[in-house]
Amino acid sequence: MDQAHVPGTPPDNADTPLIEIRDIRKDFGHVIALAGVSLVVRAGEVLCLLGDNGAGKSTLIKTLSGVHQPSSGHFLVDGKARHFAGPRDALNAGIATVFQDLAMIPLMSVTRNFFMGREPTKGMFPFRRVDFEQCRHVTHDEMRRIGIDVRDPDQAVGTLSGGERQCVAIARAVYFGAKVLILDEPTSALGVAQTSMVLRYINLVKAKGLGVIFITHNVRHAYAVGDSFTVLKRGRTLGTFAKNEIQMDALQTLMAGGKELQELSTDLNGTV
Amino acid sequence: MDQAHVPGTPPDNADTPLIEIRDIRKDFGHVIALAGVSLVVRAGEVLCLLGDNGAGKSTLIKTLSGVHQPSSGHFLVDGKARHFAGPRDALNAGIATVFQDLAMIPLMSVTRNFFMGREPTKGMFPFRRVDFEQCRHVTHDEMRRIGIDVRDPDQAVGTLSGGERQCVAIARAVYFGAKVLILDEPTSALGVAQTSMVLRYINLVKAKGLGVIFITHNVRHAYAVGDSFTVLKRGRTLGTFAKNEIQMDALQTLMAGGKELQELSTDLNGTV
Amino acid sequence: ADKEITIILVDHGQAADPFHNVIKRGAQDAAKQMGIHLEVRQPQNFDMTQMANLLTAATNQHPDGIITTIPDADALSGPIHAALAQGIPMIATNGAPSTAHKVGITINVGQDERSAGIAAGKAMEAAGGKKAICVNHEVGNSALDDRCAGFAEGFGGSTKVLPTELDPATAKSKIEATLRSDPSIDTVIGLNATVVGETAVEAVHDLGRTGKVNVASFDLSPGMLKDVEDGTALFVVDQQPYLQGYLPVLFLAQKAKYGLLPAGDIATGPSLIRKDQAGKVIALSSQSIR
Amino acid sequence: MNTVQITPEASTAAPPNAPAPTSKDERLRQTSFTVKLMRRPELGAIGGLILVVAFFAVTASGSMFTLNGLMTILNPSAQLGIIAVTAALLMIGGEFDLSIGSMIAFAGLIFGIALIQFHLPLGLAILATLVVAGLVGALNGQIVIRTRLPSFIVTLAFLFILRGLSLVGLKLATGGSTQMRGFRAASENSVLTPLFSGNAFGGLFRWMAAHHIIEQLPDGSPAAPGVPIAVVWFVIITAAITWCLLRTKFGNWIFASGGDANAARNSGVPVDGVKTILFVLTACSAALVAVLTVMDAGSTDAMRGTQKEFQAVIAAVIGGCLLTGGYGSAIGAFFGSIIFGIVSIGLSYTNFDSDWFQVFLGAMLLIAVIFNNGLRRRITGER
Amino acid sequence: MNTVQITPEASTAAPPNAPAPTSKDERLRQTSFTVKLMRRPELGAIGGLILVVAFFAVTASGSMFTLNGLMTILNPSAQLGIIAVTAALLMIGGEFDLSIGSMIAFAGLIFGIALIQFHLPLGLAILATLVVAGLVGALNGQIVIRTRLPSFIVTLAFLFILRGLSLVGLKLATGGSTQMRGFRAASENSVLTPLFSGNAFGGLFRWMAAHHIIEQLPDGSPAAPGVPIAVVWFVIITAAITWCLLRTKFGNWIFASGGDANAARNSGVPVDGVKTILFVLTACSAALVAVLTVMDAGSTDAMRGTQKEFQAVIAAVIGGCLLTGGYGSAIGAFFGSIIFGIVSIGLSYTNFDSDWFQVFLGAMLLIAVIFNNGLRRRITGER
Ligand SMILES: Nc1ncnc2c1ncn2[C@@H]1O[C@H](COP(=O)(O)OP(=O)(O)OP(=O)(O)O)[C@@H](O)[C@H]1O
Ligand SMILES: Nc1ncnc2c1ncn2[C@@H]1O[C@H](COP(=O)(O)OP(=O)(O)OP(=O)(O)O)[C@@H](O)[C@H]1O
Ligand SMILES: [Mg+2]
Ligand SMILES: [Mg+2]
Repeated sequence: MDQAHVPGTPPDNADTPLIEIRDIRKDFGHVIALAGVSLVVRAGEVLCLLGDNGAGKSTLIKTLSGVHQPSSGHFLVDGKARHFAGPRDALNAGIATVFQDLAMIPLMSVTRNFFMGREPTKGMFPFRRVDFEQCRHVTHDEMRRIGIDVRDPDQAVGTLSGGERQCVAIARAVYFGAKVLILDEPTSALGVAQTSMVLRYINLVKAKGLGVIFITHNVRHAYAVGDSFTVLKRGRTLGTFAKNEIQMDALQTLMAGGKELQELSTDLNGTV
Repeated sequence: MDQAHVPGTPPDNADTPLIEIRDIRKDFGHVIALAGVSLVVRAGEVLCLLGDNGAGKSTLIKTLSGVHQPSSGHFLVDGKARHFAGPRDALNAGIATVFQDLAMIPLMSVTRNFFMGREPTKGMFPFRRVDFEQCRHVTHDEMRRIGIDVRDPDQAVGTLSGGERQCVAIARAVYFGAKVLILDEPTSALGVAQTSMVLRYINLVKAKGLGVIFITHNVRHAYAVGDSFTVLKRGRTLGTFAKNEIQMDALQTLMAGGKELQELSTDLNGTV
Repeated sequence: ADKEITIILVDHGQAADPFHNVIKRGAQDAAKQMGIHLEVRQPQNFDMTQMANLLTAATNQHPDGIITTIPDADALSGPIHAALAQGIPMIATNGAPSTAHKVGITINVGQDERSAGIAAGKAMEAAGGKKAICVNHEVGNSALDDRCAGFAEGFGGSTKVLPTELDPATAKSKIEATLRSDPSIDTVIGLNATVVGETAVEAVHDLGRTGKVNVASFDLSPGMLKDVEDGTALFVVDQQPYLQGYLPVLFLAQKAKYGLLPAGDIATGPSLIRKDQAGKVIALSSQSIR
Repeated sequence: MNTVQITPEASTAAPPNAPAPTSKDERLRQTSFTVKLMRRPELGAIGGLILVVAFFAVTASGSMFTLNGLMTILNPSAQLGIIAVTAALLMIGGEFDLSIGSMIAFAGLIFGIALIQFHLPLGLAILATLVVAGLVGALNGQIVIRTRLPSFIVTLAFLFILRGLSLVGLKLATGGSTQMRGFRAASENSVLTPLFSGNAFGGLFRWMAAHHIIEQLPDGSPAAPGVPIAVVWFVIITAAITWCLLRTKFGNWIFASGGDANAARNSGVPVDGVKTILFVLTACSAALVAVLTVMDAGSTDAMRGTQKEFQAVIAAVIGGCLLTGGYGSAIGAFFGSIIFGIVSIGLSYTNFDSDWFQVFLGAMLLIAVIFNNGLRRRITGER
Repeated sequence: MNTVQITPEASTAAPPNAPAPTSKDERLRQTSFTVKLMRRPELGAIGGLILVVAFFAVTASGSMFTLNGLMTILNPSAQLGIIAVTAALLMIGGEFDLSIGSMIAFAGLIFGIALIQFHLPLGLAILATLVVAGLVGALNGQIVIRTRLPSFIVTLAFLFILRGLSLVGLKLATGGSTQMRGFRAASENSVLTPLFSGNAFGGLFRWMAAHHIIEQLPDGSPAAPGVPIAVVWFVIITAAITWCLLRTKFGNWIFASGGDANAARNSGVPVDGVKTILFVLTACSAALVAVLTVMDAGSTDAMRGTQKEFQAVIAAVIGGCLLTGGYGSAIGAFFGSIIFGIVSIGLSYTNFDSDWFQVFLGAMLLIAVIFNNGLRRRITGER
């Protein structure tokens, strides 16, 4: 695997993984969502998290990003055991996440959502204020870069189209950067151009030496950017594979959970 | 085009389209979301509605399903001009829709969401009641058929995974059927197996003689099931093409809005 | 060495109402002096159904006597009859004798709100009033409505009711507004000294019409008495609420101990406190005795 | 609507990796029956009730828990509870009605006018009262729906308007008084009277007293003359509403309308109709309470029902209803009303000084709700 | 946090079909400046204000709109408004505080104890009052956050508790009275007194009266002695809060916390901290109102502030705040308070029979809100 170390942002230690979890369990009341999952995220590497609907991928990354507390298991960041009390802890530890539900406030403007929680300020206390001029500028530019031409950065996020909204969340996470970037089905609602842009972003981010966790149901997308693949099924790890260990077809079969899928697929002219 | 007429459910009249709209406009305050869009949906035909993020696809189908009232334009159902005051009118006219935001109530159970608005009852007034036993059964079966094994049909929809939730909405629309089925990015959050199942559903439904509008960003999916393709861009119709008129590559280029995409695509080994 | 004597007082006024606080104070003082156990029950707002429930709850505890106010004879007659049927001695307080007799209570301590209103109205008329406003802080409370009605009757001239709320700033603004929009008003009567009476004096003062508009009030407060002493207010109508609490407890304690009970009603008011007596009352008023 | 029958073809295509349908899913933990029971929102409120009863069992005089004492507590609880359960229904449907307190006074006035001024028979007078109340409720609902204003502010306006109209109307009808009397005399001879006033099961209680099963007065009559009729109405209405909420189509629509009105509308639920019916229902329940209390007291006045709207919301929230709609239960509101009734009457059985009443009321409510909530969360594992 | 600088490489990859950035987008309709202005939530409330003023200009006596008459209306509006704007802030943040009315009485008590019993200097007494109020606010907030109960029920409990404590405390402090007096005498000599009582700009008004610019009393003093100090506070606080809401980081966090607490938390907004600060702020504003009214009236009593929590919510909702949080403005609440003040005081200037007071109050509120809302909807094209 080629770990492109851009000068200036070397990973803390190339050997210790950025994040390592072992045998994480998560219950919601009587529902067992994760029944023992392990994975490792390294700097400069894209880990694809794959699995069927309801396999527990989102629950897992919510645990990594401090939204849920694991019911049991080990959780190491930079080799040290950590406990996140909330998402803010995870953000401070350098873990930025694009959640599947995007974590946007529908009634607030695109700009305010973009900078929510990390507003740039200007002026001295008590006249310190958010630099909205700059915010609007940055938002407009970042959105254009990802392929969305927002009419008006003051438009409420609730009135954006599904794909536009998703682009705001992705652009935000990429703009603010971190040590680890977690993307939960980031391209699900995106158009063709926007999708290719996001995949490019992933490659760029990886080249900077960040760790990336990329969740997707599209095996082509996964195979295009992933360095290793962890497959979940019904709350358990099915296995982790490096890119050179597995072929796209085999991966697809794993993701769908069985060989009978092949039939379906041929049925539909191999389009899935 | 092969219009498979299943005995017993013939389309009303093979010549008049099920739905025809001409030059529909829709403004939200100062935002122009649709600037004149036309399309035709015929029985036994799958119309793919394609276009970039924010092109106006969801706005258009919300207009068709009575959620929005068009600002101007003509709207014919079975050849007659119609005005829908609300989604209930559209449902009564036989137009069933899976919205991009799914129209689910997070706090309610899967079963209650599945049958919301069309609960089967048993018993006589005043003891007429919903047949929840049957509801649970149907829900469980329909979800299994689409590829989701729900733990408990009484689980709240808000605690389902994104893909599971989307499957509830699709299974619901297909189960209750209609003359026209509208699917707004139905496969965006679905796993491999579920996606192929939904594509099969579309073929089945079409074979029954229903009209289908299918919105997607995945050109392979579109090309696999579509009979004709209408492309929107920035609120306008870019054109409508029958399947035999256009190749997949050309369609993809149209969807992405320009040839430069090719470069990007090759950049990423043709994976998009 | 026998069982402690228990008496329950059910009062329709809220615990925070200064007037009813004086009744409670009188009752508590009597209980202390007589060495008996007293419990006071008050609904949270002017609510006759809740009042009836409190009376029933009191009856259930089989006390040696129940004292009650009777703002609505119809609504309370049921529980009162039930208590009497159980042989619990009862005394009515704070209201008119006729009401008490109607529901079967033979002894009443208090004043008839209507006649108190009439007395105040007559006094204001005598002071030269032609046109009055009656400032009511709780419209719909029938005891207060009776005062206004009585006042109108005794006053003779024209009387308009001004509804306000329990907020001094709002009350003051409303009084000022009314006086300003109709300069012919020359009399203000308040149904409550703290919230209405004192603020009315201030409002008149702010308008620069002290002396031209007569102000008076029902019930006492130290501030209002000070105003009477200073001559900025005419009088306050005193019905001696302390006695309305004190006497019934005294009587019922005697009844429980020795079987003694007075034979008739006791009128505690109305009396008008004017400039000459006001000074002496202030100190007592600030201890919730007057 | 023609249901698409894709069964034969599709069933063969069922995803092959789904395990055969078994009753046990490895992704579920074993749960005991009690836990399953406690997971129902209705039952959360029982915890608070037990706590409150335990508190008073220790601090209050023994006469509180006699049969008679219980009836004294249940009567006001029921009068509050009848509006609390319909208010809970409306809250689940995503709206508020702050005008129900004033509606009690207003309906009392209408009832008085019909019964005393127009000499209508009791049944007709009650019907007239319900109809007028229902119309006001429908008006509330229509304004909320058409203007899309929050129901809080719309019904608040009606809180003032109805209260004011009651005052004006009472004065007009009685010639200047704010109290109206004579309900007892006017309703004495109706066969319907026992349905709306007095006590139910009087015969049973007399029999029990005669056989010394329950306490009797010196004259041999039972200390508790029966179950107050309001309690009977309360139980019946709670049962009916619970059935409606959990078992009927309409109940499903209520949850849907309150959970997300847009989503419900998009799924074909007639949200506006549902909400209008709920407003009518709350107004009618307030009118029923007006009739019951007026017949009970024999009089009405302009302050009747003050703050009842508030207490109804309190009871519903104690019972687990969400203010944001879409979640709650009638049984919860049922227990909430009883908790509220016990706390507010129960303190008069204790030795606490009445000055402390509000402090206790507040503290008890808070503790009961925290307890309810904590219990439910612990049991369902929700965090 | 190290910001990823992907600019050089990525800029070349900007999607090629995006048009060159122009100031005009063909997907936007032209809008006039007025429409842009009216799209601000703050300004919707002006419509209702204009309507209400127009109504009274026609029906009320001319003395209502004299300078003096306006000050009479503004004083209670300001006393309400100070808590209404902070309550609006809290509502935008997604929570309620029903205890602010009782807090006014409670803070008045604390202030009295500090000033009169402990003979603290005015400044220290006010500081002590604010600190105690702030602590109660923080307690409210912590309970809401930790138990995750709706703030409605938690602060409702404190409505009762604080009201009860005020009564008990007053009786203890005064030896049995529910009223505490002597504030004027105790604060007479402080240099801070003019900041919290009396009128501002007295000199200016006297000068204007002397030059016949404004009305004067027979003795030559101005009819309006100045601007009540509460009004000055009101304006300053509204300005500060508006600035905070629209321009600062904290303001953005308030909108986010109220719009969707989970999403905000997941984006790194310290939601719990924001809510706690807001609870402290509302409690402190109630304490400030307590100080102002106590210094104004010279006394405090156990019923102070009754129903103010309710009126504050009304004012905020008239001003366009959503009860569900995430939307609203301080300027809206500002105008809402003034509308409420004008309607409730203004009727005293008209000839309507006072029995109709509540009917008018309700109807005017409803009409004002419908008008506000309709205007905003028409202008923004929102449907
Ligand atoms: N709060 C919760 N309470 C109960 N069950 C939950 C909760 N959250 C998630 N689950 C369950 O846990 C399982 C895993 O959900 P999760 O969202 O992690 O799936 P996923 O792998 O992200 O699926 P998808 O690809 O559809 O997004 C699901 O079956 C879901 O029903
Ligand atoms: N209520 C509204 N108010 C203002 N603008 C709106 C509203 N609804 C949609 N829009 C705008 O209209 C445009 C079209 O939105 P729409 O949701 O139809 O796009 P779409 O084609 O479905 O995109 P996607 O593929 O991302 O789902 C978007 O730019 C959006 O910002
Ligand atoms: Mg997921
Ligand atoms: Mg869309």
